[in-house]
Amino acid sequence: MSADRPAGVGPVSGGQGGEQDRGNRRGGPGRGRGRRGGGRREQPVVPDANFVSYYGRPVVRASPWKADIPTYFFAGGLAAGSSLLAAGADLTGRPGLRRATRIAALGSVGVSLYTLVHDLGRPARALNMLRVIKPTSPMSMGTWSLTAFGPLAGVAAVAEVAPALERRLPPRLRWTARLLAVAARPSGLLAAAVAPMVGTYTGVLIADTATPAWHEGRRELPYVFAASAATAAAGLGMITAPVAEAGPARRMGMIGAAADLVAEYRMETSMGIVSQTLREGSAGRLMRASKVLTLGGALGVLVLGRRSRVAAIASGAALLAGSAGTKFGIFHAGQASALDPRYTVVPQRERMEGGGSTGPRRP
Amino acid sequence: MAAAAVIVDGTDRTRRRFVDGLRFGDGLRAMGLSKAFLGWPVVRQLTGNDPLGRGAAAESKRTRSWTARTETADAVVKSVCPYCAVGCGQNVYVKDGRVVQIEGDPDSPVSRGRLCPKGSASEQLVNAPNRIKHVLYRRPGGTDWERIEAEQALDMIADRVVESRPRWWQDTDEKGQPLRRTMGIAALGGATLDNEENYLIKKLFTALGAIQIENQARI
Amino acid sequence: MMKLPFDLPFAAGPEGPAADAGWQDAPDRKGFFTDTSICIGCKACEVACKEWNGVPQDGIYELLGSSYDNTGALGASTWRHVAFIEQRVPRSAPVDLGMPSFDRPGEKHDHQARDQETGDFRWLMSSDVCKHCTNAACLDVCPTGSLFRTEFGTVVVQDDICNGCGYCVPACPYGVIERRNGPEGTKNVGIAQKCTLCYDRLGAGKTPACAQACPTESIQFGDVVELRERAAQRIRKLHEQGVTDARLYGADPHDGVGGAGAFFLLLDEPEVYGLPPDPVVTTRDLPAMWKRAAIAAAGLAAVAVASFAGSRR
Amino acid sequence: MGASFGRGGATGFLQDLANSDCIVIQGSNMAECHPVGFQWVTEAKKHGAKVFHVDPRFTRTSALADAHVPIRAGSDIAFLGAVINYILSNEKYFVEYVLTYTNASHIIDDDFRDVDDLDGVFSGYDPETGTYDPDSWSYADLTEHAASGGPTSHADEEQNGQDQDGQDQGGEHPASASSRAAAHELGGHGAPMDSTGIRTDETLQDPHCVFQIMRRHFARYTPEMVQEVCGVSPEQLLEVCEAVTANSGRDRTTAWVYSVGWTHHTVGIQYIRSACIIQLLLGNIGRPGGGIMALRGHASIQGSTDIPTLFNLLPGYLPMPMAGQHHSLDAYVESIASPDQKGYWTNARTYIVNLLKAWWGDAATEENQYCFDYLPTLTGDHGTYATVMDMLDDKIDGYFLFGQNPAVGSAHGTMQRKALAKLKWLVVRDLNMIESATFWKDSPEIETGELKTTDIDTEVFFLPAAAHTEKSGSFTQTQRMLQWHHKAVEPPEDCSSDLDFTYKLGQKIRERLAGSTDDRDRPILDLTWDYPLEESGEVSADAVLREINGEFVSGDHQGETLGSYLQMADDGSTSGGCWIYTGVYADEVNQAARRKPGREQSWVAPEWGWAWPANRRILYNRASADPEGKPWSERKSYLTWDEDQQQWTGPDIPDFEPTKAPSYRPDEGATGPEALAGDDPFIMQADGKGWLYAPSGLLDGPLPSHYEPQESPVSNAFYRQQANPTREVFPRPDNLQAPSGDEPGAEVFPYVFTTYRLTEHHTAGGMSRFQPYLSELQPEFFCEVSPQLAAERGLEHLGWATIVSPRTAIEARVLVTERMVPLQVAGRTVHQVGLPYHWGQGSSALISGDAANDLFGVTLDPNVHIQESKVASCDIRPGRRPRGPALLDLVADYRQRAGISIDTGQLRRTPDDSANAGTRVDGRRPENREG
Repeated sequence: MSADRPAGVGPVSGGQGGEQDRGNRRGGPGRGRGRRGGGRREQPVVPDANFVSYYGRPVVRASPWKADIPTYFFAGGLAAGSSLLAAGADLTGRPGLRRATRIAALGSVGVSLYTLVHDLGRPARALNMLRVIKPTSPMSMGTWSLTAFGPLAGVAAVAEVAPALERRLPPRLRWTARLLAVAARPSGLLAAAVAPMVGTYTGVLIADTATPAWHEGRRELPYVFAASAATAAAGLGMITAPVAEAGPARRMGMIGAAADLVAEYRMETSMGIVSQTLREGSAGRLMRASKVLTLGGALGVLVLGRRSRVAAIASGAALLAGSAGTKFGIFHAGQASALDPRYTVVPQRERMEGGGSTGPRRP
Repeated sequence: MAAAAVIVDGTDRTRRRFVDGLRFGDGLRAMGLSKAFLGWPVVRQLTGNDPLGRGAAAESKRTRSWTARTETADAVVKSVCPYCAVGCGQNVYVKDGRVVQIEGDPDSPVSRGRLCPKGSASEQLVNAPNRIKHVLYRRPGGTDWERIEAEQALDMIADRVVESRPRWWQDTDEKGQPLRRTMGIAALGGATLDNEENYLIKKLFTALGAIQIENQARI
Repeated sequence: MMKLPFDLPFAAGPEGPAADAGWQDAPDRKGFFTDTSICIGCKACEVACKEWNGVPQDGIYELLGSSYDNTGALGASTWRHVAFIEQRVPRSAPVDLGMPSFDRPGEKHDHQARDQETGDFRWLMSSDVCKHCTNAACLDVCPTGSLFRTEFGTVVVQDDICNGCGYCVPACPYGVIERRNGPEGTKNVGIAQKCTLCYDRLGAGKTPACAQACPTESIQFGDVVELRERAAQRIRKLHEQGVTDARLYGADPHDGVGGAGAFFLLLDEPEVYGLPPDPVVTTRDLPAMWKRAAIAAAGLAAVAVASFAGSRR
Repeated sequence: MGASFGRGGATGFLQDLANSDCIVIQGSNMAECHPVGFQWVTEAKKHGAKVFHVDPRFTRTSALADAHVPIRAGSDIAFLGAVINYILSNEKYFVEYVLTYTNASHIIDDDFRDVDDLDGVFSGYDPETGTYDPDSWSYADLTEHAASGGPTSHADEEQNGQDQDGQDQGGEHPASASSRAAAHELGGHGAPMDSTGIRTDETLQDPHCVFQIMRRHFARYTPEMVQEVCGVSPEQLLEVCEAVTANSGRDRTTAWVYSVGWTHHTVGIQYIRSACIIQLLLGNIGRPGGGIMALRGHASIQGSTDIPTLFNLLPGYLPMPMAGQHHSLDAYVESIASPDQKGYWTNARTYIVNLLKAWWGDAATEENQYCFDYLPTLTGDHGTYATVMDMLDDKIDGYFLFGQNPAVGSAHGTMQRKALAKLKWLVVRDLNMIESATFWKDSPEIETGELKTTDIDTEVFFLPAAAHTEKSGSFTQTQRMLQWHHKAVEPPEDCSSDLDFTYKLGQKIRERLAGSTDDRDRPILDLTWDYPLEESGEVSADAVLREINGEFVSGDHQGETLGSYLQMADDGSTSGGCWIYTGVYADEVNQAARRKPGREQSWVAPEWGWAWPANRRILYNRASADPEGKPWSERKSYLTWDEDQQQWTGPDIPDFEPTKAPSYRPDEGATGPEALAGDDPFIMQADGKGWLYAPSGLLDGPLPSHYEPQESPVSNAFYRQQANPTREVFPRPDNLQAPSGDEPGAEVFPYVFTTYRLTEHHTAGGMSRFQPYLSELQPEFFCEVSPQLAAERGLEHLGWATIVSPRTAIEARVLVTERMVPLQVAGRTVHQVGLPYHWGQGSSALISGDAANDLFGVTLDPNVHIQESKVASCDIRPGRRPRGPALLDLVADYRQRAGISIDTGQLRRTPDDSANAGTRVDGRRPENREG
């Protein structure tokens, strides 16, 4: 674009219009420049390409989701990882870890379901999610998984209070508590069977969109989310379970953290220009913090985890926060990438240049 | 209602609907619960031709009975767009004494059923919620409107015409040539008036001797 | 993974999207061909659409400063959107080598130094609408079945079903569908909204409101197969007349969405109009994603096992 | 067009544009203002037609045209004159057509002097009154005839014409001529004239023949001049010239489309005349794909001139009687048409008698001249602007506004609103609460402190009107076609139609005057006012249309409707309210309600609605055949003479006697329709010919000549006369004008602004700013400026700008756009500012903004009293306008800097030393209004 072009005449090219002052449809020329801030630490991996847009307006639409949805991702992962830990603890005879993780699984799946429903435009219609089973919809598959997972995790968690419950119930209802106690293990194991799905489908959920930062990360996102689920659950387990029983949680935390960092690195280096969105703005801050926390948490575990309850809590909290940071960071990167037409147009142009147009082919 | 123009569209209103895989459950339909169950899209998905639940299986009962309101209108009245002078034909759909849809009349050789944004917005023109539907009066020096009866307003206006007309009456000019007119009453009409309206306005005011009768054609 | 019906797991088969969605003896697929070369930017389509569908007024009354476009983009309350592009093009249209260009045509010229010759300047107008993709991401990802494929091969939101999960919004490669915001009491607030291709009118054998209103037949409605032929003819004719910029967008059944039910004749690159140059239905990649998810899930399970394995308290 | 062809309506119909091989849209933004009509231009384009758009702005019409020719607003005659010059000097005219169907060969009085001889005025100009004596413009023999006592009227400066000429009808008020001219131009008829004994020169060589006069007149309209005056390059001009000439002739036709971009000028009528001349020279009138399409702006603007609510007209383009001149029915009739001339206007007596019979029924008899003296008479300009000034001078009590919003829609909004505040009572009938009804509480003058709500003593009645779906009636659209709209629903609550209101008001007034013995009340008491009512209690529109059509009052067919105006008699045995509409209720059928689908009839679609006259769709269609009655070409065949059946045949109703053979020649001394020869296609004209040169009927010249707009930053390049020397000026302290051209102070208002409509809105917004769906599409008032002007004045895209004229200052959001092109005119750059005029200041509409029309002053075209509201001078500066009294200070400061006095720009004849024009105050003010 020639520099002397008066502001606001015709469609603009260049990185304008990322700033959306009044929602997606507003913006454009004369409304302030976008986020091409100088002074960022990281320089773009891919140099700015000139591109054309319609008054700097987005091509794809950012999701209408707010904090509910990354919370839902985070809580879902936490629930999944916790129920896996719970099953292991159950099978390996770690009642403290079992109890903590079973309750964590229930609590976080509760948060997960709550945020999912809360985010709906029409929460009263939440049950419509169960009208159909759609393999083409990760949200549908996920909802069904949660629907299966939730009660199972619930039974397992409630069973932790079965003895106390039994004492309080009137005699004619005590059988329920006994039944609960009997059902606890199978429920917990079944929940753990569903859990890996619960922990990873959210990665598919956001990857299965036209949001550039999410779709471009589709190869790694399931891994990132699975790893993140593991670190979160491990972190919480370390916080809530007795140090003595928390060995598996520590191990899970370390493996998860390592996997998380590797997967994130791979993701960032495979996304082309869109990876900028993981480095800039609030997403960049979150991702950087998340890496530091995850790494720090893992190191904490490695060095101090087993020795000190305080250290365990600190490391666990770091892992937990790192996981949350990952989910929130990726979420924000996606939103930002949708608002800036560059991230939609440039990769598509490159694709067309590289391999011609896309036919209906397998990726 | 103008009888001449009312054309009620008698075409078949039933929409073509397609089998969605529910037939197998015919025998069970007697039971409400099973009906509800069989109506569950998941079941339709699993038993019909739409395993992925993206079409027939996902259709709701309300969608199935969704009908264009032009189909359920009581009458279709032939009209003409009131905006510009192209004179596009309009079909006005009426239901329960209310205009429910206005769209282009494909019969018109001038417009061939098409309308511009203004013509397309004419339903909003006639059904505007902010349209003033009552007679309002502002008295001299008044700071707000007052509501008065339509008949009262007409009487007041007639009184004022009858009063102002002689006050500004001119019988002849200074040379004694007949003028036979009043200069105290003027009118300005929009060009969305019907010919018949213009005719009566011109006729009445000319008979009253008022000559400053103008319209938008001059503007 | 579950057994999938086609080579392309979630893509429509050769019989078209309606048949794929369980409609037997479906009528011919319906769609729009929007010929922007004869669009006069009157916005009758926007108004006729809103009037018929009861779509509320969109946003606040404010000038956007984007030529004569004050509705900005397609959205929950704008189902037809007319784009206005003012541009200066080189005097003689360059031969289109089919090479993509990131530069806006003519930009390299210092237009202000050039004289103000007419003909160099042009004002493009284009009425955008939901593409009613053959493989529609919004529909695919909808968890409630609110978005469904009609017997006409179109993609429609069922207002009584949608719970406003918002998933369809980022899924759409064109940024068409949106969850409606607004004060309590706004019609269909909180749920996803977009063009229905006037599903109710189609059922009554009528033309969709926008196409019916369009003064210059820039918006043409009909059977997609026939519209594609018409579009191809129009392109040929325009190319003969020297309008080498003319191109079709969305008419190719082999593109990333399997061809659009509503396609366009454009006079410049798609992104000039705010359209993605090479849209792909995201669910094209979904089987691969599920595969990776399965591996990741297995990995997660393995991590869990490993965490316990060989450990003694 | 009346002066050129005989009738003022569009010559063809919209669908016929599809048959054009070339379409020039000038003075119209058709795609934006008539989008649905534009489909026929699109059709033509599909068939390969070339489309040009000549306009100051690059609009949505330009976007679809093959070429846009940017032109300085107000310079169209210079451009069109150059096209004429090209046609003449390159011999591109259609020889046979021109020779037979136009007055090219007619010899003009040798006293005629052209503008070039007299430095910008034609012969006969009186600088005192600013009017012409058109005697020297007439056909050679006629002048002698007139001198010997013929009926050709001429304007006189004083009212004493009666004595001066020794003829009863010889003198008339200056404005009376204009009221007739208005009749001609707004849709009426050719001027009266004796058509016997016109001298001609078929070789077109006589220096006094029309053809040679035109040649000389237009010789100065060169490409260089066009460049200088219009800012249009010679290449662009040539492109248009070549296209229109290449696409005219036997086998091809070109159409010209105009709208208010032409009429809203002080020389608006001459703009149209220029196009008429081109189309006559190229043989494009009366032929398919040809013609001049006048695009009217509103649903029934054609109808409201046909059946006029206009001060100077009666239904059917009959003039209102003038005091002194039309003292009797006979005198009235004679002034309309010479009894010796050709054509259908010789039946004027029939038309007026039928009107009087329709109005006064049995009271109208032969003995009392059919109540002719019940008609009030005129003494000057009583048009809307004159009326508003009368209001300001406390001369008017009451004002009715029927669906009109002058506070926003009329020029000089401040004057309009202040006038409303002077009324005793005001009746506003509208769908919405328009600004003209709420001026007393939220007008800009309240804000500036010029008006105070509690001091405004105007009683205001707001009566809600019925929408078009809530009443039956007919609109006459742009191609003279009446279409009936049927009532679909009852009007809600107090809403009522203007028809019903007028009827009931009439009843109430008659009740109050009943029993009066005062003569002045006879017209209202004798008025036929007994219409049948509908079931709803509303008056029957159908019955009113039937009265307009007319019926047999007595005789064998008593009570039956007339089938055609040819059935009308002048002896009181028939009646009819508007002769040109007679036939619309033929056979007791409302023909306007006919709706045979277009696809079920020929492309002309004669069975859809009803077009005046006599359902003819292309006027003067006799000219679609050659003099022998054969088609000019197969491709352009329309009406042809069928020798076997001895009649004209074709898809349309012949605009000609259907059985008059091409070879017919009238007897010596024949008059009226019989005097029309078989090759006289312009049957309303006094000589049956299309007028390249208008020997009478116009007040500002027989040929179009370029004048600058009332306010213009450049001097007239053609001669010293700056603006139309006959324009109607109003030197008043509240109507100040900017200096123009080289006058000192002109640089204070250096820019040209022009106003226009947008597709998304309707005129003053009464029917669009109240609807969300339209308001959101164009929500705010804006101005359009070029990037260069933005840079020059520091205007920012989407920022605010204040636009200042000598009347007021308004603010608008800025759109910087390359669609606005600075033009090189007279060696300098002229910037234009575009302002859509839909917004007004008020509190009732969904969107509001300053009104562009507030910037204009009032200066009128002399012929039709239409204001110049398409172009004027302004300044533009960044930022919002001052609030309150500071606004007045700003404007006062501008006036002072520009040295504006009450006489600035108000001298009709530009003085020799134009530098003094701004300050010259010498004796008599050029006031041209009486009373």
